[in-house]
Amino acid sequence: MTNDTISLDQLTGWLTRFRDLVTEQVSYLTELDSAIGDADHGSNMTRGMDAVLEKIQASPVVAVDELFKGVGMTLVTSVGGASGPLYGTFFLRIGTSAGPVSTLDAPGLAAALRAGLGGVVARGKAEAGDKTMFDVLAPALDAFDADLVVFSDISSAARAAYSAAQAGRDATAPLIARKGRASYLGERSIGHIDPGAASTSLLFQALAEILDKE
Amino acid sequence: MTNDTISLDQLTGWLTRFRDLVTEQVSYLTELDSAIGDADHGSNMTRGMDAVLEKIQASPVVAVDELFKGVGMTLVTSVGGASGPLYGTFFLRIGTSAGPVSTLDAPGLAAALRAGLGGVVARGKAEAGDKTMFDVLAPALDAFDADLVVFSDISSAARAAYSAAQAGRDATAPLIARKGRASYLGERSIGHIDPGAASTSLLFQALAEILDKE
Amino acid sequence: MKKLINSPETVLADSLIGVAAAHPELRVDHVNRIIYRTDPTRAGKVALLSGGGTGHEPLHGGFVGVGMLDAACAGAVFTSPTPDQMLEATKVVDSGAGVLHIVKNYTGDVMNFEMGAELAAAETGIEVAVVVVNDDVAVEDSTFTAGRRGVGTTVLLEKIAGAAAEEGRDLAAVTAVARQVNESGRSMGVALSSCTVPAAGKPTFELAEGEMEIGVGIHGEPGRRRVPLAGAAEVARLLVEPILADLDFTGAPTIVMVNGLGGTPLIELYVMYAEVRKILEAAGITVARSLVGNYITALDMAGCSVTILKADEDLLHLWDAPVNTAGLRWGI
Amino acid sequence: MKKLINSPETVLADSLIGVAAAHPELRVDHVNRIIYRTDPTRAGKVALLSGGGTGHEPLHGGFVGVGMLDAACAGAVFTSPTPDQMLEATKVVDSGAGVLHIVKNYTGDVMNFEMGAELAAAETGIEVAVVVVNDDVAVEDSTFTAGRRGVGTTVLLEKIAGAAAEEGRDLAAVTAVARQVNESGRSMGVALSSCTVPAAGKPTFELAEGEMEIGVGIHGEPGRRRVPLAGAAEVARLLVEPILADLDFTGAPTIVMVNGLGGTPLIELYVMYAEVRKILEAAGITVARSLVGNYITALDMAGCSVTILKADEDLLHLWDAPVNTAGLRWGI
Ligand SMILES: Nc1ncnc2c1ncn2[C@@H]1O[C@H](COP(=O)(O)OP(=O)(O)O)[C@@H](O)[C@H]1O
Ligand SMILES: Nc1ncnc2c1ncn2[C@@H]1O[C@H](COP(=O)(O)OP(=O)(O)O)[C@@H](O)[C@H]1O
Ligand SMILES: [Mg+2]
Ligand SMILES: [Mg+2]
Ligand SMILES: [Mg+2]
Ligand SMILES: [Mg+2]
Repeated sequence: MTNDTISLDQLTGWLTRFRDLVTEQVSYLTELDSAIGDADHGSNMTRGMDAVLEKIQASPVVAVDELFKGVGMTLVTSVGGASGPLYGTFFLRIGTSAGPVSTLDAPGLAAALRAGLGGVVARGKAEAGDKTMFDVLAPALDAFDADLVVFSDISSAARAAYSAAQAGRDATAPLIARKGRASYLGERSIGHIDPGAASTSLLFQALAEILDKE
Repeated sequence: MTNDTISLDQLTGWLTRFRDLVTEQVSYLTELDSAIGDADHGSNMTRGMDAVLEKIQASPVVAVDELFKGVGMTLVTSVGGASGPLYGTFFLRIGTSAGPVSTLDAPGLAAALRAGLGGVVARGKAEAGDKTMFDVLAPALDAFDADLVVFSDISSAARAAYSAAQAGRDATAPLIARKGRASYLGERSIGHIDPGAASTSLLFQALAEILDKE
Repeated sequence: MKKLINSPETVLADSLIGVAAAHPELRVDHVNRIIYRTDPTRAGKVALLSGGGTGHEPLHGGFVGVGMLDAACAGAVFTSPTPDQMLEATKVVDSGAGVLHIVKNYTGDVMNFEMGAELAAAETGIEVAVVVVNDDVAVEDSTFTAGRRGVGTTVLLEKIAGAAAEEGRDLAAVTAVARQVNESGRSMGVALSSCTVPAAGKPTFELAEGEMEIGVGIHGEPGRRRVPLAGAAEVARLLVEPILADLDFTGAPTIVMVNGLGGTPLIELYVMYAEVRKILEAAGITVARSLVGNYITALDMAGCSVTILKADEDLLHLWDAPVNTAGLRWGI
Repeated sequence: MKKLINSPETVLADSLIGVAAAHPELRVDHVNRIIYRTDPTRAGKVALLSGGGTGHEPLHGGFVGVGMLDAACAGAVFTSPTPDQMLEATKVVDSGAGVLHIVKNYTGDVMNFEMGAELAAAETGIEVAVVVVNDDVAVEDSTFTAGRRGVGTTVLLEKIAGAAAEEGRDLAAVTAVARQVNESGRSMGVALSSCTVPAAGKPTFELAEGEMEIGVGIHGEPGRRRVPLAGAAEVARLLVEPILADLDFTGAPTIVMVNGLGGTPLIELYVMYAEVRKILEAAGITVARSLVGNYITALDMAGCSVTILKADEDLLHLWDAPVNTAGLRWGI
């Protein structure tokens, strides 16, 4: 079975699953941040995603842009740190790109995600190899697009994105951090996976899982 | 061989040996004070006795009263805490009792030590069973006197005093402290040897050893 | 983890209740987690706003008051506050003369303050100026990194810029003074232990008995290198030398701070101060003012930092001006 | 042991060098280890002298200055100073109006101050009065023990008696105020960790991860009992209830201090203060003044103490009077 679109419900499911995954992995994310940061990435992400789910449950939405603008603003106003503005801007831009629709087709989702990445870059100025969430987001979106060209299946594209995300996450380990808190460590950042890269990989895991359900 | 007197040199040797013993046992004394006090008895005693030996070496004396008044004043002005005034007064009173002599006979030493005990009591108001250095000093002096009556030998009396001192020291363990810092612990002071009792027992060990040398 | 808290989730809210109860001269907005002076900003006075993650107390909330900050936004532990907090505080403290945002140079802090300023620009006509503090010589300053962290100089900057604002200088002048302080201040820190973030529940890193971390910041993050523990004189040398190598402090009066990171007793800070002074004296550097104590901390981290500020007559005059905050108070 | 010191033997001397360097308004006698105000006691002003073992900083040296102490004698770590120090300081600070000795109730402190006063009486005509602080409700007060320890109330007493002296009250009146404070103040402390005496090199006692000591003093000594670690609300209850059971604080304004023992971050002290206030409110007790911070510490011990002082108009007036010391400063 191939899928062409992702519904508002599935997008909500994506966010819910992401919340569950960061909650499951909260200690792992904090552990990664302890090694090269300040030991708060796990609690930052769970605090933010808990707030997102609370907001979604409290005020149901009818359009994709409404959903993601709400998610983005909630993250911006509840997380703080580096991940708050970055994840927040990511979702805000997804909302703007998607527009007032109730489903997204595969190219629409691809465009929205890429707009999100653009937001992350606009905010954080990260480049490839800086050892940040960029190093997961960028290859994951490239894989999503490439898979889509070949198979025209949104689930398959999401699985491809998740694979690339995992590879991107693991590939942050040997890098010297050049952005964010880990950059203070210089060479001592080598050998550790970037915490934001790890949480972003969970974001693609959530997307792949939710689309596989159908 | 029996001995009747203790010379100024031997008295100096006593103090030197006491300094060496508290230095050897510094961790033990502090350990005891950690359990029921504030972990400074070892350093208090070594600081004081180091100052005493320095003073003795710097300004040689010709009379017993001069020696012990100097020792007492040095302890009073270099130790602080509870042990400073108590050991200080002990030696000050020994000096006063001994007078400007160059040797002490056995009864003279007994009287001087008892005057020292009187000073400790005047300062600290301790009674038998309060779990303090009194519980070593008092039985040690009683044993000294009793042995002297029987054997008329100052070395033998010192050995008897040391035996009684050790017993007195060990007998402080089951007591509830009623004086000094350990009294704050109430029943929790039970089961621990009093640090001042332990250092006072070293004082009699030093005396016995120095008199045995002849 | 051993902490006097009710739970990691409530530690910030609970502590703000305590701050409000202890300091009638402060007003706490518990919803937005902002600490204000009780009296509104005097008309015409430039307002000073700072903020950052919780865990550095007394910074910043303890520096709100006459002669220093007008408000401080509190984030979660070691996490910068959010743009909506900065927006709200900016609106409340502005008296028409503009608001200076004092931001420590961390990616999170910079981005959140930036977004707060963007929101303020979009929503209000309030003039906002920004100074980003980046004084930590432990971090290599390079265009390929996030740059140097903002640490000890932040305290001196908030005091001095606060005095300039209190004197009635305008936003441009207050900002210029703040920039001058940032450009003239350098810091370096050492940790004897890590610290425990409440939500993490265990120390951020482990240090063996005979080790210390040189070049730590104020977030319990690992530093530049781990070296064998040394005596105070040697530790002072390891902290002061990189500072002196980075900026020439001769020929001007300096303000020197030995700052405790939270878990180190005052007596040790004075021992360190004595050693720092010896080194500065030998290097021909004049110490005009001193500050020894816990001013910018990293929870319960054991260790200290040294900050040296190259001052001039104006900065000394502003330093000496009256200040009345929970964390720093004199002349008033 | 991890400490920023050169050696256990030199820690006191080194820290006094740091104090002298950091505080031009203080004069340090390094031979006798006494911290004085730089200006001699004003003619006719009663002089206040205190002192004690090192390791409780800012107490007492940090409280020397206008409106508080005239001098503080420093002993070795956790060891009271010696009689010759008290004699010397008494002679230096007396301006003819007499000297009040403020002594915390520990056998060593009491005996050494006593001998100091005896020497002063023998050598000089200086009038010396003594107040012995014994406010720790953790200790059973009985004629069969050394009595209660002097802890947190010492800080409030030094402030209030200092103001009375500064106002020009005579020795009898200043002593009466000091006694009133002691009789009206009660404290109780808790430790989450022990502390490490430099010369001992390891913690005085060990506390397991899930345990705390209730009823500790300020010398790293074990407390009354060891109980499972609890949240801030419950810890506050364990500290405040024995205090309220010991003295009736209703119907009078109180001064409340939440004091850190050295290793506990300020944020936790504010959390504790919030909980203490809730309990006092529920008990109908009026809090007129608050103090939250590290004022009387036990080296690096983690934990805190609560002190409640039943005040009246006069004590509040004296509390509010200007004070200018390294550790406590306002109004001046
Ligand atoms: N400039 C940046 N661009 C992109 N991502 C960044 C940047 N700076 C930091 N990050 C990401 O943020 C993560 C850290 O997030 P978090 O720990 O929540 O915030 P903080 O670093 O403020 O404590 C890093 O692991 C990294 O992936
Ligand atoms: N009132 C007293 N009378 C006699 N001995 C006492 C009294 N109080 C304390 N001591 C002795 O002093 C010892 C403690 O000495 P030390 O640890 O050096 O001083 P501090 O208790 O001031 O730390 C106790 O073990 C006890 O033997
Ligand atoms: Mg982080
Ligand atoms: Mg002791
Ligand atoms: Mg953070
Ligand atoms: Mg002691």
